[in-house]
Amino acid sequence: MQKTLDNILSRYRESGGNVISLLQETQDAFGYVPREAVQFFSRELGIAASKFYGVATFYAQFRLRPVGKHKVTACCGTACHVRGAERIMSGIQRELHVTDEEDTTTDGQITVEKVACLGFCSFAPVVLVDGAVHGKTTTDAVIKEIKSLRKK
Amino acid sequence: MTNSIADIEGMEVIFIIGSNTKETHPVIANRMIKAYRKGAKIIVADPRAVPMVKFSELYLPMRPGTDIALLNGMGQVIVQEGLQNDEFIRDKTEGFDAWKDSVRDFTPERVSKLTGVPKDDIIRAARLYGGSRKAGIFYTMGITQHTCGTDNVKAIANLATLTGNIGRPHTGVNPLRGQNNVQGASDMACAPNVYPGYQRVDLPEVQQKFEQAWGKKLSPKPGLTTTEMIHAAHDKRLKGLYIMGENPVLTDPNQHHTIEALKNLEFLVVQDIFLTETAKLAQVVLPAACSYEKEGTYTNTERRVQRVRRAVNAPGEAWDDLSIIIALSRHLGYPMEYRSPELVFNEFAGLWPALGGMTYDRLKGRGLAWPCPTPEHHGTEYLYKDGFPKGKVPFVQIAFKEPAEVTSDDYPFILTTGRNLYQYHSGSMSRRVPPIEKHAGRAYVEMNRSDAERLSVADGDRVIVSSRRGEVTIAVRVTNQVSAGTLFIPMHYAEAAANVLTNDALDPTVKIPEFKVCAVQVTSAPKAASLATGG
Amino acid sequence: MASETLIRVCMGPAGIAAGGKQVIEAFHAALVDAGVSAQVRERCSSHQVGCMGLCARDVLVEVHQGDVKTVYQYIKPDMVQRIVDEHLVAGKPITEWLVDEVYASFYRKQIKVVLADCGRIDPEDIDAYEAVKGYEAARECLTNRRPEEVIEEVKMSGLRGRGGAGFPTGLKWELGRKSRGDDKYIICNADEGDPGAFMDRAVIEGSPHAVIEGMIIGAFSMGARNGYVYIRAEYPLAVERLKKALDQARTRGYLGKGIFGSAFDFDIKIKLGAGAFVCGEETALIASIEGMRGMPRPKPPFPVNRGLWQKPTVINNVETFANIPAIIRNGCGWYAGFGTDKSKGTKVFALTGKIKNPGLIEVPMGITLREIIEEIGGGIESGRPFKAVQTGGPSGGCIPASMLDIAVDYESLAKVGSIVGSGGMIVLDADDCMVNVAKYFVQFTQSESCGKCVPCRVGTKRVLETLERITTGKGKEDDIERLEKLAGGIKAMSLCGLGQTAPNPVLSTLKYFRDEYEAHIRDKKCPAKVCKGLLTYSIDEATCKACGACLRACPSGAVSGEKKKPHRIDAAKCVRCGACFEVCKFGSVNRE
Amino acid sequence: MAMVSLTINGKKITVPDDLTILEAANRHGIAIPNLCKHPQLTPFGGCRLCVVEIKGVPRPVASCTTPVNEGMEITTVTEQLEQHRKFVLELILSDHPNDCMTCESTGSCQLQELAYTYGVKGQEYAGERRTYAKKDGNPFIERDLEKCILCGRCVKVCQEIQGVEAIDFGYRGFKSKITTAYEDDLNCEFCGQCVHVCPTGALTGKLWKRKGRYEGVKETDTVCPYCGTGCNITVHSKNNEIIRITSRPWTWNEGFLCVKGRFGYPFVSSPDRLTKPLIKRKSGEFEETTWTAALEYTASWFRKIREEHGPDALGGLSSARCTNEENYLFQKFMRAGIGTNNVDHCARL
Repeated sequence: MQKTLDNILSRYRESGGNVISLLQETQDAFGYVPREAVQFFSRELGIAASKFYGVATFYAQFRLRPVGKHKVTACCGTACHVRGAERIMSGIQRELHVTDEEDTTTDGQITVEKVACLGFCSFAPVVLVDGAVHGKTTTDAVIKEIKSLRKK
Repeated sequence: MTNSIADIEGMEVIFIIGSNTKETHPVIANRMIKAYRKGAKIIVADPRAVPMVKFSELYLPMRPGTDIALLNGMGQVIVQEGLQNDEFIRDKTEGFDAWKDSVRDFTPERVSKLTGVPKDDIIRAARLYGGSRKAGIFYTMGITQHTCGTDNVKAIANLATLTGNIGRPHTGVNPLRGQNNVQGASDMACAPNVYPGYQRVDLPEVQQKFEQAWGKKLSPKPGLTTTEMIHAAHDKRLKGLYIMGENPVLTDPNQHHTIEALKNLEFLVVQDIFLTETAKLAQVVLPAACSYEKEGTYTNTERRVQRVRRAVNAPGEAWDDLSIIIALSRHLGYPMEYRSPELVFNEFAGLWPALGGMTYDRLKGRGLAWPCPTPEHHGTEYLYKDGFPKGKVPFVQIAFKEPAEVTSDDYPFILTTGRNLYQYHSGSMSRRVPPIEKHAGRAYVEMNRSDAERLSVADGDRVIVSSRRGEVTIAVRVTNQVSAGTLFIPMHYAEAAANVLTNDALDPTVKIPEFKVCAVQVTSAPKAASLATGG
Repeated sequence: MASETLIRVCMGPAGIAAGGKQVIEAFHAALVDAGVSAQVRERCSSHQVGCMGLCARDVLVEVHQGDVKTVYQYIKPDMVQRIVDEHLVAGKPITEWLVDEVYASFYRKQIKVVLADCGRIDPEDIDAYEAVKGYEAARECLTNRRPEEVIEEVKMSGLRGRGGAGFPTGLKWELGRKSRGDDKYIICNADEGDPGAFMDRAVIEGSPHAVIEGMIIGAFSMGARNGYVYIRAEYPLAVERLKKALDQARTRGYLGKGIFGSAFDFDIKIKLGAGAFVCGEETALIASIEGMRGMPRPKPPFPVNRGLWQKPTVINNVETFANIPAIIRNGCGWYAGFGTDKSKGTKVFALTGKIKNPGLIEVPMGITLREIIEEIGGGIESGRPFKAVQTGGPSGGCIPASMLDIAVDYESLAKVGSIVGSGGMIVLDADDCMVNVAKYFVQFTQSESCGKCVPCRVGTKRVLETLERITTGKGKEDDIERLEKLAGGIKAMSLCGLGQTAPNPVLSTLKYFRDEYEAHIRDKKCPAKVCKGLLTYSIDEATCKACGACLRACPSGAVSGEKKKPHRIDAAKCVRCGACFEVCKFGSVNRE
Repeated sequence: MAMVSLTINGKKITVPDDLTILEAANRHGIAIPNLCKHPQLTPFGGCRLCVVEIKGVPRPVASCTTPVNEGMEITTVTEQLEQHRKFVLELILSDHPNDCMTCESTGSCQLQELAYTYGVKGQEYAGERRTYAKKDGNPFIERDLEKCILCGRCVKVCQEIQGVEAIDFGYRGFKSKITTAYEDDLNCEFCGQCVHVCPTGALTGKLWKRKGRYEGVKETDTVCPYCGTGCNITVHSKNNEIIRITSRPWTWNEGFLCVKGRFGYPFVSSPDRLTKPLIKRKSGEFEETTWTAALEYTASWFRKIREEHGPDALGGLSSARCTNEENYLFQKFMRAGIGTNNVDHCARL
């Protein structure tokens, strides 16, 4: 971890550090924002850790807990909403025993996230499974896909 | 301080040397931070990366005890680059040319070697300070508590004089006083060579004035300073000592020596609010009132005389110090009768023109900064507006000297001491504040990460720090706040008192001990010792 | 000749999702097998652009033979062989797979300015852009015109900010030019946060150079040397294409020092948004670029005077910039020829919802809603009655069927309580509950509220709570009045546009669909049968085939039944999730 | 600096052009209600209470952030504005515990005072309140985030004045809260500046708890006994016990203190305090005695040494913690009473 952090830091030391960019790179590297990363950047750049935390909790993109091996992202944009996104989301959550807050299965395999809009509106409702787009989908179809993920 | 605290907000450059302002004068640091937010550039010169460094444009991590080299070096660069204030030098100073010659060999290269500060940073600091006409210098004991403390202060004054950064708003030479009424105690002449208002005891006309006022024949012979008194007691030349509200056992250097000295006295009376380490050695202990329990005035670091008011009554039979002195004087046969502190105030206000215009009534509200010679005068927010007391300000040639004690193979670390944010002085007050004790109740020695690794000690491990004068067992705090080779121990903790280790070598002029530099060694503490000394 | 045959396969994200990649691979294989030489190219950009809005019919495949273009729809990999065999080899197009009449009517009333190049050129190839006169406008401005002249041209075109507020673009640039300071910034807002809108994404994915060119012209006009594109991280393809485009432009010297040989220096950086709708607000966007929480600050000072890093800053959205090159090339008069008196030009909309032809469209301002929905959109997909159209997203409102003939422009939509907004247009039919729609948007704004000011932070929460009450059958008689009071207060007192417009979906539905609210509150019924809490499920014993699907689907054990015996639902255990209703293949589950 | 003329509530005033409307109004004795603005801090603009109407501007504007302009015609009180303010107060109170009966800040709470002024009870828009189970375990500052109205003053003072940045806004929307990094216990300089600027009972001193609010509380303006800065403090006492220390915003230290000044008072009531004169017996033990006995014993020793060894065999150490009056009298005692100049204090230590 330290090596990755040093690496990220080296690109920001000169410019003084943009908190969002730092967090984005950290999350790209680890899938979430580890506490140690924030403490490290805070110490090295003299940016208060509280600021990192404030930013990390403000933006929907950032996760403070590790992410599952697989990621299911349900679009909850308007077009998807009127085509039943909510039902699909709650169906997935029910199946995997996760909630909005506890969004990762206990075995750490799958994380289920909502996203405001993916821009696939004409394909609503849309769910991403590990980045692959599933348009005009149903709860059953997504669950089937998830089950096949687990077998992998 | 020549200038006021509020004045800081308008400064362009703030040069902090030998002051951990954020921890020892937090509210003054607030003003500096406000100035910083308005664009002021802050330079911090300190062996430790003190918290103000966070706000600094430039941090000069100097070796302890090399202030003169740094200051002279900055002066040299300022002259070299023509940043000096020629008009000010011509009109208001003397001795410039000789001084200029004296700093000629303080080149950035040489100063860099002496101080450990990179050459370019010395030049940058000089340009920043010298380039501004709204620049203030701030210092505390980091400057004065050296065998060369007086010279350090003069070297600072030289810089201010060189740039004319004195006698105007947002400038000045600003020592930050460490205790609530150090300024007042000095003003009131609790000093062996002067009467109140810095009027010398060895001047016949002054002596006459005070003999008249006090109705008593007075000694023309300057007395002994604190440290000299301790030495004299040790040598049994001093037989009796009256200590009011002081705890020299913890606050004086070379603790073992101090305790021996006090034990050698025939009679010691201590007047305090607690049974301090010093009071325990006394024959008589007189219970006093604390600050919240009495009336009077304090004078703060910006010379502001402010009213102190009683909020609660002293416990039990404790008396305020004024009443005790009055009663003791009566018993001694020199009655001094005052019905109130105000009458005492009026007496000394009448003896020192700088306070001549002050009365308790006028001190309501925000108080007044001296000099305030007449009832119409509004006090003096900054000094030397209308010139300097001796006419022209002299440039003083200062030679660089190494500290009295330097590192050796046996004592390879330099120890420096000071305060932390939470505790205060000997801790007799702050250590009896439960939340403070909970948060900052453990003694520690700060050690650089690389030293810790070399000695294989981890954060929280206990070590023995020893000097030629004594040793303490203490927990290590691994930090990059101190540089490699330097240690820092806060002075507050009796169980691991820094002053067991410190050197009682004195500055020859003002007799201030060299708390800030002594040589020590570090060994790891045996487990048994850890247990014995506990928390 | 075979070599003149060009096959384009839609490879936007949706194209990929529909199997575009496999379709291409199938073509390659089939062509080799058949010994036919044809060039197979990705139908470039994003799905919306690639299929010109008709991505619902993906995978679309175009076969170009000389000037003849044939378009197939709904192509799957296993259909490729037949296209090769019959069309390419035998020369007989497969008529039943061709796009139908809808394809033509979809485009008939559209006018493409912003989207002109989208789908026509390869967005990853700067030569393709230059081949359609790309960068000519910027070159012209930088080498032949003074900034003031460019500003005048833009002012005269009547172009107004396409991000939602409709502030005249030329005027904004003029203010930016007049604002004092050496360091000025120009920002392209590509943080398309409106849920249900994808116009900006389509433009960047389809023609990134047009946006860059627009920014160069804007920067030149106001005197900015630094630009940023603030773009959603959720649009990875758009980010990638934009990065490529910037690199290409830099290589050609269209960005950097001395652009087009002029004395003008300008470059653009990309900043990724991190997921906050409020960052569409200018001051929040600036805070976000600075790396801070996206909390809006009060205006004045306006960004044009004190924006990014406290320097003068002009912010325009993607579509606005994409309009600029065409305006400069064709002149302000040409552009002003489209649209209405006060709303000039064209506007891109994302037409979605219960519409037959969802997609991305560009229409002249002033076109009627009816034309968009019935002609371009092809009407309601399900055949159920059209109920309303929601425009402007969370800041907009719902326009009822009775007002279908109003013109789509800034003024007309505002008059009926909605806005043009960034261009989301969601069509709702009889199966949509308007209270639920309002609740959806308030839920959105509530969760996206930055939390800084009281009216938005607490007020929208109270609105949401009230709507939740109403939609679960706990509504009280005075709740409508309460909603109106809250909405009024929030509108008047909120700090930024997000809060000031957050009540719009509630207010407009209250205005046009008050009866639905009343039905929820008084009768405890959801007329559209959407609100879970107001529905009851039962099984029609006569038609139940006892297949057990509902029993297995029920998460709460409310369904009981044995083989060959009609199942039953225990109302006390039912959580009203509707799972049984969905899985029943025989329509035996009643929902009321 | 340029001056501009404008009217507020019909009153024509001329002010420097770098003021906000709120500052201009305050300078001319016109009060505008507000909660998030603090005179020493940059404006925030979140509470929306300070809205005013400006002629020609369609919506009410926040006076704390809007700069004055030549010719502005401003109205600070209209029925509409008062309605708006009531609305905001209703909303704030709908997410506030409203347990003033037991709140430490009752009587010194700006929110309470505004609610009182506007007659707002917080019932109209009752709904979910933020609740937090976790308590901050730091020893100095009680953080009751349920009472927090998110005015941001604490965040600003911690950043702008103290430069510590221990806290910041976290999360967003209704879930917003002021938080430390990772919601750990506060670990800062504990200056209590945040407590000082908090307009509600969200931030209070842990030492204050249940000690007294205003009934029977005496306030004494005096000077801090710690470092040489000499900050002005106000000691609140009840039944001869110090119950809290504050500093008034108009003091030269602007109401700012440090951890010692604000929270360092409990030593006063320490059981270790000396309450009677002590004399050491031959055994080495201290024994309580009377003042007369202690003073006479001391005086007799001074006399004895002076007679046997001369006055310079005696010395006095005075204290930088005592008052000017005491120091003056101490050296006068040593010089005139004893007859020696052996008198010093700890300035150098």
